[in-house]
Amino acid sequence: MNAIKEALKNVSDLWSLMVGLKVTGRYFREPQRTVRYPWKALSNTDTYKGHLELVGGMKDPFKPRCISCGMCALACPSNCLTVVKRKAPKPTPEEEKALAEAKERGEKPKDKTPKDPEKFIYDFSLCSLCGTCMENCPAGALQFSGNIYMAGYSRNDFLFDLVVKMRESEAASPAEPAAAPAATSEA
Amino acid sequence: MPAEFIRILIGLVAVAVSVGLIGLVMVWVERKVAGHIQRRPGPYEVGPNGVLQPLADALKLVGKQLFMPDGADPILYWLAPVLSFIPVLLLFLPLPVGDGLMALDINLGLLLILAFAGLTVLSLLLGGWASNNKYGLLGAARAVAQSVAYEIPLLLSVLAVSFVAGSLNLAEVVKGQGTWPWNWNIMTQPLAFLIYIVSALGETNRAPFDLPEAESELTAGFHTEYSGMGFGLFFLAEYANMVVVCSVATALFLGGWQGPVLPGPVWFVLKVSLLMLLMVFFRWTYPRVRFDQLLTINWKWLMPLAVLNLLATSFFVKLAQFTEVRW
Amino acid sequence: MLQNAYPDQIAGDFYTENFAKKAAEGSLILNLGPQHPSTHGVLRVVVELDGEYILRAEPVLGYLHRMHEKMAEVKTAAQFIPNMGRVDYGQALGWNWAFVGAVEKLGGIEVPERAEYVRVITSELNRIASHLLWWGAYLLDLGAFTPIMYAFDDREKILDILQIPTGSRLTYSYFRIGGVASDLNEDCVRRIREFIPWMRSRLPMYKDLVSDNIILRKRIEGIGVIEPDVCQRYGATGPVARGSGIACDLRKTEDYSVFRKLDFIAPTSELKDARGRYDVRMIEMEQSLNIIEQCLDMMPEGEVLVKGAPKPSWKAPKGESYFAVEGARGKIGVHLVSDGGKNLYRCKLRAPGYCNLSLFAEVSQGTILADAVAILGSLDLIIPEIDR
Amino acid sequence: MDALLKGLPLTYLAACDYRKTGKNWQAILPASSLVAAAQRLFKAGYFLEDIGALDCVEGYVVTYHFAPFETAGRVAIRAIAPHAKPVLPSIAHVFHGAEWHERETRDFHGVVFEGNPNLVPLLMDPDMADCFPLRKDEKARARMRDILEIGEVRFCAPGFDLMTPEAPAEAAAKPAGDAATA
Repeated sequence: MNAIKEALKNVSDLWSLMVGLKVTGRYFREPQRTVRYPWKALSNTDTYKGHLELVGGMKDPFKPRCISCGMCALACPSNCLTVVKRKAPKPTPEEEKALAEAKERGEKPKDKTPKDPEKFIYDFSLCSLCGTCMENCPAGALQFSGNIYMAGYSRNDFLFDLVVKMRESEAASPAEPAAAPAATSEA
Repeated sequence: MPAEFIRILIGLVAVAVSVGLIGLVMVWVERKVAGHIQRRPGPYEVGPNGVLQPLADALKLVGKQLFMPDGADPILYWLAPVLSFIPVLLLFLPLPVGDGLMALDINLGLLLILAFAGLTVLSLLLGGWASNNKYGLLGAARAVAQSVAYEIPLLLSVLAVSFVAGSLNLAEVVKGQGTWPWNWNIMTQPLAFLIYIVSALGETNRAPFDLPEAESELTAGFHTEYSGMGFGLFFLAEYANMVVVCSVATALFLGGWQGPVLPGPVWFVLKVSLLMLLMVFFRWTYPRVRFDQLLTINWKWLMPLAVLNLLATSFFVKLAQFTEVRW
Repeated sequence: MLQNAYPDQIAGDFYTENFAKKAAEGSLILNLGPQHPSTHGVLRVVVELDGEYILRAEPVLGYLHRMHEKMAEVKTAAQFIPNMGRVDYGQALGWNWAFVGAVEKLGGIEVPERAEYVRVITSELNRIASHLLWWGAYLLDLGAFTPIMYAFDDREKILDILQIPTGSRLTYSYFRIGGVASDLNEDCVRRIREFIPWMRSRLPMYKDLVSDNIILRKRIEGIGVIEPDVCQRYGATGPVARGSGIACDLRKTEDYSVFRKLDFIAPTSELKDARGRYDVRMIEMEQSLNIIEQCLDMMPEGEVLVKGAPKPSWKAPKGESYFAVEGARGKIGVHLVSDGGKNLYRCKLRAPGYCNLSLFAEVSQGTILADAVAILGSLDLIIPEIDR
Repeated sequence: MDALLKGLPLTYLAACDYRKTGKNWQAILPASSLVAAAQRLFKAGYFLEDIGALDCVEGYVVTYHFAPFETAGRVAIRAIAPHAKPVLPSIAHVFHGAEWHERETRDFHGVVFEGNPNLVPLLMDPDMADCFPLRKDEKARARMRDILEIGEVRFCAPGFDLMTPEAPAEAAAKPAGDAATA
């Protein structure tokens, strides 16, 4: 008796197979969920955090805010940052004179060295995008770019200088053509 | 006899061409349907809606290097894919696509199909055995147990229909049915139809009965080691087998080429495609059964049911003969 | 028979040879993995087969071993957080939490209340994502190809939501010592609120398509029965233990963070088999949605990072601490020892999957190959977590 | 816990603050009573969370964390394996899961567990079986009393002073020295 009951139950359970077919049949008719990617844009890229980039200053958006303090490099868990400070520019004769005068007066000479970094080497292949560098930057000079199209043929393509990157983006930007030559001559 | 010979020759050529074509089309259909079920587009880059994708895949398969694992049996290893493909070509010969449109009009067409269909399992066994791979061996063992088991209910359900029709010639069976669905054998033999479909899934190793190649257990089962066209032939044979079992089902149960308004071959192709689509849907909906369950379904359910069905059918056929009532 | 056919061939590596020493006469030794479709990465299981029946099984680990515990000893505590996202790609935030929790315990750091809620919301979202990943992959193991696509459809929504505060989609390093890196913005909260009813509406479909399916039920019912004493001997936790009827949810028993204030149940199942573990996870997804909903309502305004939160150069004070959270796979424990130096003295990670997998050898004995795959899948294995 | 470990040859037993360090009890046992303690904990419904060694001046301090399933709490059982001959008895026949934890400890610290049924490398490569990544240099080792929680001492075997904090005067005299050795 029990065996028959069980057998009947098995048969009635076969209905679940039809229910499954109904589900797949329904989705077969419904529109697709995939984005045909290269032809259509993705919708979720705006909150993506890509590789690091330098933040420009208030006045000149293409002059890094970075003050070359090296906190980021110290904080980085993967040692992927190297900040190279600028050397003090060679003083002109007039400046030297003024410097000497100031010294005579007992004033402390003002450090004229520009604070922005000479080089800001960033190894994206090591970076784990944790954001520790940004959190520890006293000047707020780092941010994640929204660049999702980072691709390269070799490891070395991911080892780049953020200062150069910034200059490139400046050259690419059409706005303020007058500011561009000034920046390059500075460098 | 020369006329008959030429007919078979033309038939063979047509079959060889159409099997290749069907293979390509089925790959595309399967991938497209699977894609849409899974709410993605499927292939769509190569050609309009990706119709040329199977062709590109076939070219890739042909271009790939064929290699053989160390310690494999070279003769059996290469014989297996060929052996899986050749019998399938023969299976197409007695299929009645339209009225009189068949390559080989013989009285024992059904028997020929069943006999040669049994041969495919040999190729799976050889492929799995000869590739000197443990997964291949397990897959081959599964394939044999499964095919041998499922052939019996398949045979019994087919026999029930041929009892009613009184013939083993597929064309005769089709002619015995009428134009409208209620004249088809499925109305008198629904149980045989169900048994046939389930056994056909088992016989062609289609999901949910794709045990010999269950990739989550046996990586790829019997064809684990095959590359390039070796794999391609197994693949093609699988689709060709599908077409054959669906065609037989159409001829036996769904009235073959018979149907209103449209010409016969169109009806035939339509019905076969519908069955194939059903099989594709099965594959993309259900999980795989376990091996012992597979055999349980066969020996404990399909077999007794098929035997009962056959007994009942023969009883009614005899009864009808005595009372001279056509039913 | 096959392994003896070519005696001049290499018999296998160290583990196969070691395993083969105890092999019975005439049995077949099969390496499932490290590259095998059902092992979700690089797990390797050496099995001894008699036909399709498993006589013995032995998991072989270490293919993804990265020695996180050594890395912890060469970095400061705050610098180690990104590593935690890489331990477990399924539920990275659980590991984030276990580690920062242990450091906070060590340093006696209080976490702002809002940060606690943010942690609960994000890690529960992550738990749902992890269970969806498991669900899809498990069905793939059982031969159903479509469910994983539906699961990923939903999982993508979660990843999109989590991308807003964390910026990443898989390997989050979002929690900070003393809080979290950023607050949930309005857009994020709105999308979570939209997600909850959506996900609830999807669960019946999952039930129709899969849970009730007769083939699936026959595949997982009565398979891989794990008795409670097996859980105790092997230290299995999480859904595996709860599927065996042990009420061991740390969110209930330890009531860390704000879980005491939340109304939810930790489901258990008396079935003890793969079905029990399946059910537990499916109910957990529902419960996680409840938790998230309540948290969104109860979340106070305020800071998400405590004032004076430790900088990367912060030195953990001397002492030791152990902190455990309930991850998607079980008890995630972090044992820290600090000698007051720059780096941690010792960091011991307790991976739940490691203990859950260790019982596989016993449970799989005498089952057939297909069942072993079903059991392996029901343990919800994430290999990077097991190998660490 | 007092009752649970009663009659076992103990070295050190202390109650700890669960809120602060995540454990209620810690006990240091001589290697010989490890298995007996494990058996008692098993009977009391505890499960083994993990085994982790700690390379200290005194030797490898192997910590076994046990926890109950359905309530909060944690017991740390410790045993000290000397550097010269780091051998401890295995508890893998009591808690079967310990097999893997012990193999892991062998991989990382080189502590050998006698009686483990299959003490082969688990996470490390078999070719690197005698490279123990978590062993520390002589100089880098800290003392147990400095890094482990002392707790509220309930029992301390006579002559065992490894966990006794140094006298205040002495401690005040050399905190700088401690930091340096660390």
